[in-house]
Amino acid sequence: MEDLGLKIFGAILTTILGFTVGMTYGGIVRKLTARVQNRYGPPFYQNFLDLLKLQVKKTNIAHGFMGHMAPVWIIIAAVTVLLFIPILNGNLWFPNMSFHGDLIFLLYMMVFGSLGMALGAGQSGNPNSAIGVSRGLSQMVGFEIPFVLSLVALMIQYETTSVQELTQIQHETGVWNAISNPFAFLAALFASLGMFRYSPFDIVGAPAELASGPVSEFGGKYLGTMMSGGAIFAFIKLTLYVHLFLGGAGNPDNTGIIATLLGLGVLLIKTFTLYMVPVFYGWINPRYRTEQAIQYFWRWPTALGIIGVIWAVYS
Amino acid sequence: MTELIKEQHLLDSLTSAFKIKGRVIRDRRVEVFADKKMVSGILLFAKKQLGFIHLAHMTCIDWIDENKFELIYTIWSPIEKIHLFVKTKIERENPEMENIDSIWDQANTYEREIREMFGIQFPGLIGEQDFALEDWDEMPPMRKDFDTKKYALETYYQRPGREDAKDVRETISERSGTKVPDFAKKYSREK
Amino acid sequence: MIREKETTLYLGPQHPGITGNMMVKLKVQGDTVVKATTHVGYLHRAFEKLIEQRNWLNAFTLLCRFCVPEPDPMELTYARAVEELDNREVPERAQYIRVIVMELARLQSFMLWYAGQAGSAGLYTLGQWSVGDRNYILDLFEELTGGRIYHMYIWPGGVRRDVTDTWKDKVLKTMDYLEKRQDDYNQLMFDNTIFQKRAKGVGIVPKDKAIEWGVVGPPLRGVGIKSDVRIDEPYEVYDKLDFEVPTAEGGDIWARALVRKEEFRQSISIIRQAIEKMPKGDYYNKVPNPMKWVVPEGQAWAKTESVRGEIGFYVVSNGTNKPYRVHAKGAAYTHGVTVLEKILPGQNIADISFIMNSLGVCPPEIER
Amino acid sequence: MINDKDSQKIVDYIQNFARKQSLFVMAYGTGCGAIEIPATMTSRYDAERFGIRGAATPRQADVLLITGYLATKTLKRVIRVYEQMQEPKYVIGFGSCTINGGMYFDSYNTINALEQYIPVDVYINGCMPRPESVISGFVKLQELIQQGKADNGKKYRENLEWYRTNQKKIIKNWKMPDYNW
Repeated sequence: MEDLGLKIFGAILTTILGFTVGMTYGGIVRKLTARVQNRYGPPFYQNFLDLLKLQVKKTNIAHGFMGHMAPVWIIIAAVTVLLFIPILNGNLWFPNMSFHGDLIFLLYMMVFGSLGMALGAGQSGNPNSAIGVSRGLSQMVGFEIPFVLSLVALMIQYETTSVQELTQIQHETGVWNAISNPFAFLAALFASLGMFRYSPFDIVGAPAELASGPVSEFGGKYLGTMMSGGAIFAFIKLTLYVHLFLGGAGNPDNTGIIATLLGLGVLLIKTFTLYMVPVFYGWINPRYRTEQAIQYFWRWPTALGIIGVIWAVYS
Repeated sequence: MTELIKEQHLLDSLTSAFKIKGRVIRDRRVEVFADKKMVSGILLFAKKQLGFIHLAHMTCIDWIDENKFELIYTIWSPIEKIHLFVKTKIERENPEMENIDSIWDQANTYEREIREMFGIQFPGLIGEQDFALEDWDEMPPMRKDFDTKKYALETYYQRPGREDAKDVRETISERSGTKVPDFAKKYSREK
Repeated sequence: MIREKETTLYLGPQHPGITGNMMVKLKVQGDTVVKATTHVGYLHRAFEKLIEQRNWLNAFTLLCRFCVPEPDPMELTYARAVEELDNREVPERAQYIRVIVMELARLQSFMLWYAGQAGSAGLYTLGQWSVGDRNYILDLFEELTGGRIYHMYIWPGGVRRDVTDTWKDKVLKTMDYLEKRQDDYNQLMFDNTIFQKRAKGVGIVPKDKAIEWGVVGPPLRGVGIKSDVRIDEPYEVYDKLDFEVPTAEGGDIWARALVRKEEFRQSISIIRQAIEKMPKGDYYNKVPNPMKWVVPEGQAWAKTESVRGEIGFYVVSNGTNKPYRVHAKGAAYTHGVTVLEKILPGQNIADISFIMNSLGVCPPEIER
Repeated sequence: MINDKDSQKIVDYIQNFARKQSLFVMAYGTGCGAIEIPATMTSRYDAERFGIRGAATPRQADVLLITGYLATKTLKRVIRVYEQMQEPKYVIGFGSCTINGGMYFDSYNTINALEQYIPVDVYINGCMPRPESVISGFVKLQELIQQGKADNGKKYRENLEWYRTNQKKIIKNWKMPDYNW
């Protein structure tokens, strides 16, 4: 029973960490963006204020059952996925529900949130939402291919489908997957550009084209919940990438408080650095059209992914 | 006037072809006065034969004293660099004018606006009845006998303090209890 | 082939992508536009009717509000039409000042265009830069005229205030700064492959139809037709200044962007020349008491080149102290209705706002 | 606990603080004042410092900025947008035209006083107001929110009859464009 209690405590801790880090990163990105644009910018905690405001806003609209369910669905998906992501490698405070094959499970679950959004937006009846959803799904078809290819490369390379094990291998050998299979890493990195939906891949909620896309009809608490879900998802993607390619964080042999904090520091540095890639790319690029975005992913990233798979097979 | 040869030549070719009156206003400006029925013919001739391919604008003037509407078509020749004004007057009762959007596609917009603002009908005009206004059931508003101020006063709420059109300086001085400075007095409207 | 369902999509009037308060009703099949109808009138303030109620000079307060991004060409055009009716000479110094003001107005409008064109494609950094830098031009206006956006500076017979030497120095400094900054803008916009992919071959105005549809200004120069009121019918002192009218081939957004990019340079060059050549002398041929000023009977048509194209004013006087009729025709009048309706079918929804920005659709100018 | 007066005060304070620090402005340029909004949002004036940012749809917006004159055709849409917004919502009248009609006081197509048709929290005068005054108007609104005085939506709900009567005087046809979705 003690084990279960620890697990529940760890799950809550993980959720709080994911939420806080995701939101803060968003705020920091807003601030940095403002600096690039010659502005002073909002405070880094602006996103928390926005969220708080959205949560205390009254909401008196109904768009049917899925309209109510979509934000819930998203946040459920986000928290669920988060629990299957190793935050710190083998740390007792952040136990994850790792099992064999969870990489494949994660692949499915990460689409789950978008699916909830799609269903909710579909029911809202706004044509902007509908178009936004169809664009989002098309874009997903685009970036999922290099992403999956890079994961397949890793699976072949180490003959495992567990994120935990992949991290452990990197920890033991001391060689990051980004170095042992650079092609897979690059393919995944390109895919991450699409995943984070910054320019040039912000075609889902492109303001000049679709108002705010799928979330057009969602306001107040709904939007706030979606925002939290989105923040957690951002953290999930970053952490997953760090654990798959960048050696992970944390030391399974030493789980003392100082070592845990140190591991968290390493995690934050790695995730933030990774996060800056799509953000930097977004500052200087305009938006692609949908078909151009798909073309983009199906050329070099996919080719790199295939090379990565071949590399994994023959190395 | 030696320098207006081009303009004079244009006027001659038009007057001889259509037997209409016209004059050269100044350099680059020629106007002809045509009958209502001849307008589209003149425009087509000018476009096809004389190179006036650009419809610069088209407008309507309400001459209420004469009980006429004057329609003005301004066309421009990029080669000769001359503006030609084709002017025609039509009756104010049941006004109707030939539709020229087969000559210039863009005339459609002008005609829709004129139809709405002056109530001139253009048979065969495509496009919704409303152009800028919506659910307008008064007289076409650009006609001279439509009193916009009266309509606005009747329809919209007027904030008190605006009706007397008093000088702002005096209102401020009254409200704040200070005197209007001498230098400002000479601009006063009361004088 | 499966025929996709047609959806009606209302782009506007409340829509962040639309260039002002107007609406484009679209019939959409998938992502492709089948039919587009422009609905205007959301900004109809009855300017032409109101001007008939004001006297000749009071009209200026209304005139500059015809098209918000670029108020000065409106003032100049009307002033020139009134001058023609009144046979009023304009001192040469005033003409130079007018040219400077016009070109400054063009520059600030170009910077709004940079922001709009990039912003509608999702490149927000450039928009923030250029709109931020635009404030420097507005500062110049503020010092000269007292107003940031609306100036009411050009009057029949000249301009309202004289320029000072310090102001001229400031203008020159600002021009140096803008010239440097434009390189940054261009690097961000024109050197970007994604922007090129988005802009090339999109929103094509066919060359043979361009004049027929009433295309003017940069879109017309973008199809390779050299047409500019400043050289076709030189006004003020444009014939004494040395500048080029750039053209580009293709008629797509890319061509129009290239034209505007070069015109930005030309405007800076014109301002420098005008400041250099400006003579000393009178700046205002004073009009009589504006309350009683009577303009002789007649009709006059004047046109001016603005950023969006030619702007024309038809002014009619019946010999009283009020205009009898003023009709304004802006470039957006045809661009926003006829041209937009003709070129939108077949385009992707994603490009509509992009095309509208490129054509310079300015709703207040359409319905007035 | 929650009915306790003091704790309610604390809750209200936090709520109002969040509301005031995060104002999503409806991106609807109803009139010519819209030209100063980009300037207000960009580098020199940077309204995002105050938590002011644009929202693309009425559902997400807190502040409806009426930038200048309202033609009757726009008024109809503005009312619709306003009614779609979620409470608490605020309205800022921007420019002289919203106060008394400004220079369009005798126009047959523009309304003269905005608060006859929708309740207004803050007016910013001037034609057009400079970005500084826009920001000062927003700061004034933030003060009102912190004091809990900005209850625009409530005012509208309570006086709906009166507002409707005024609106119906001008808008003859309430039919909205039909949607097939």
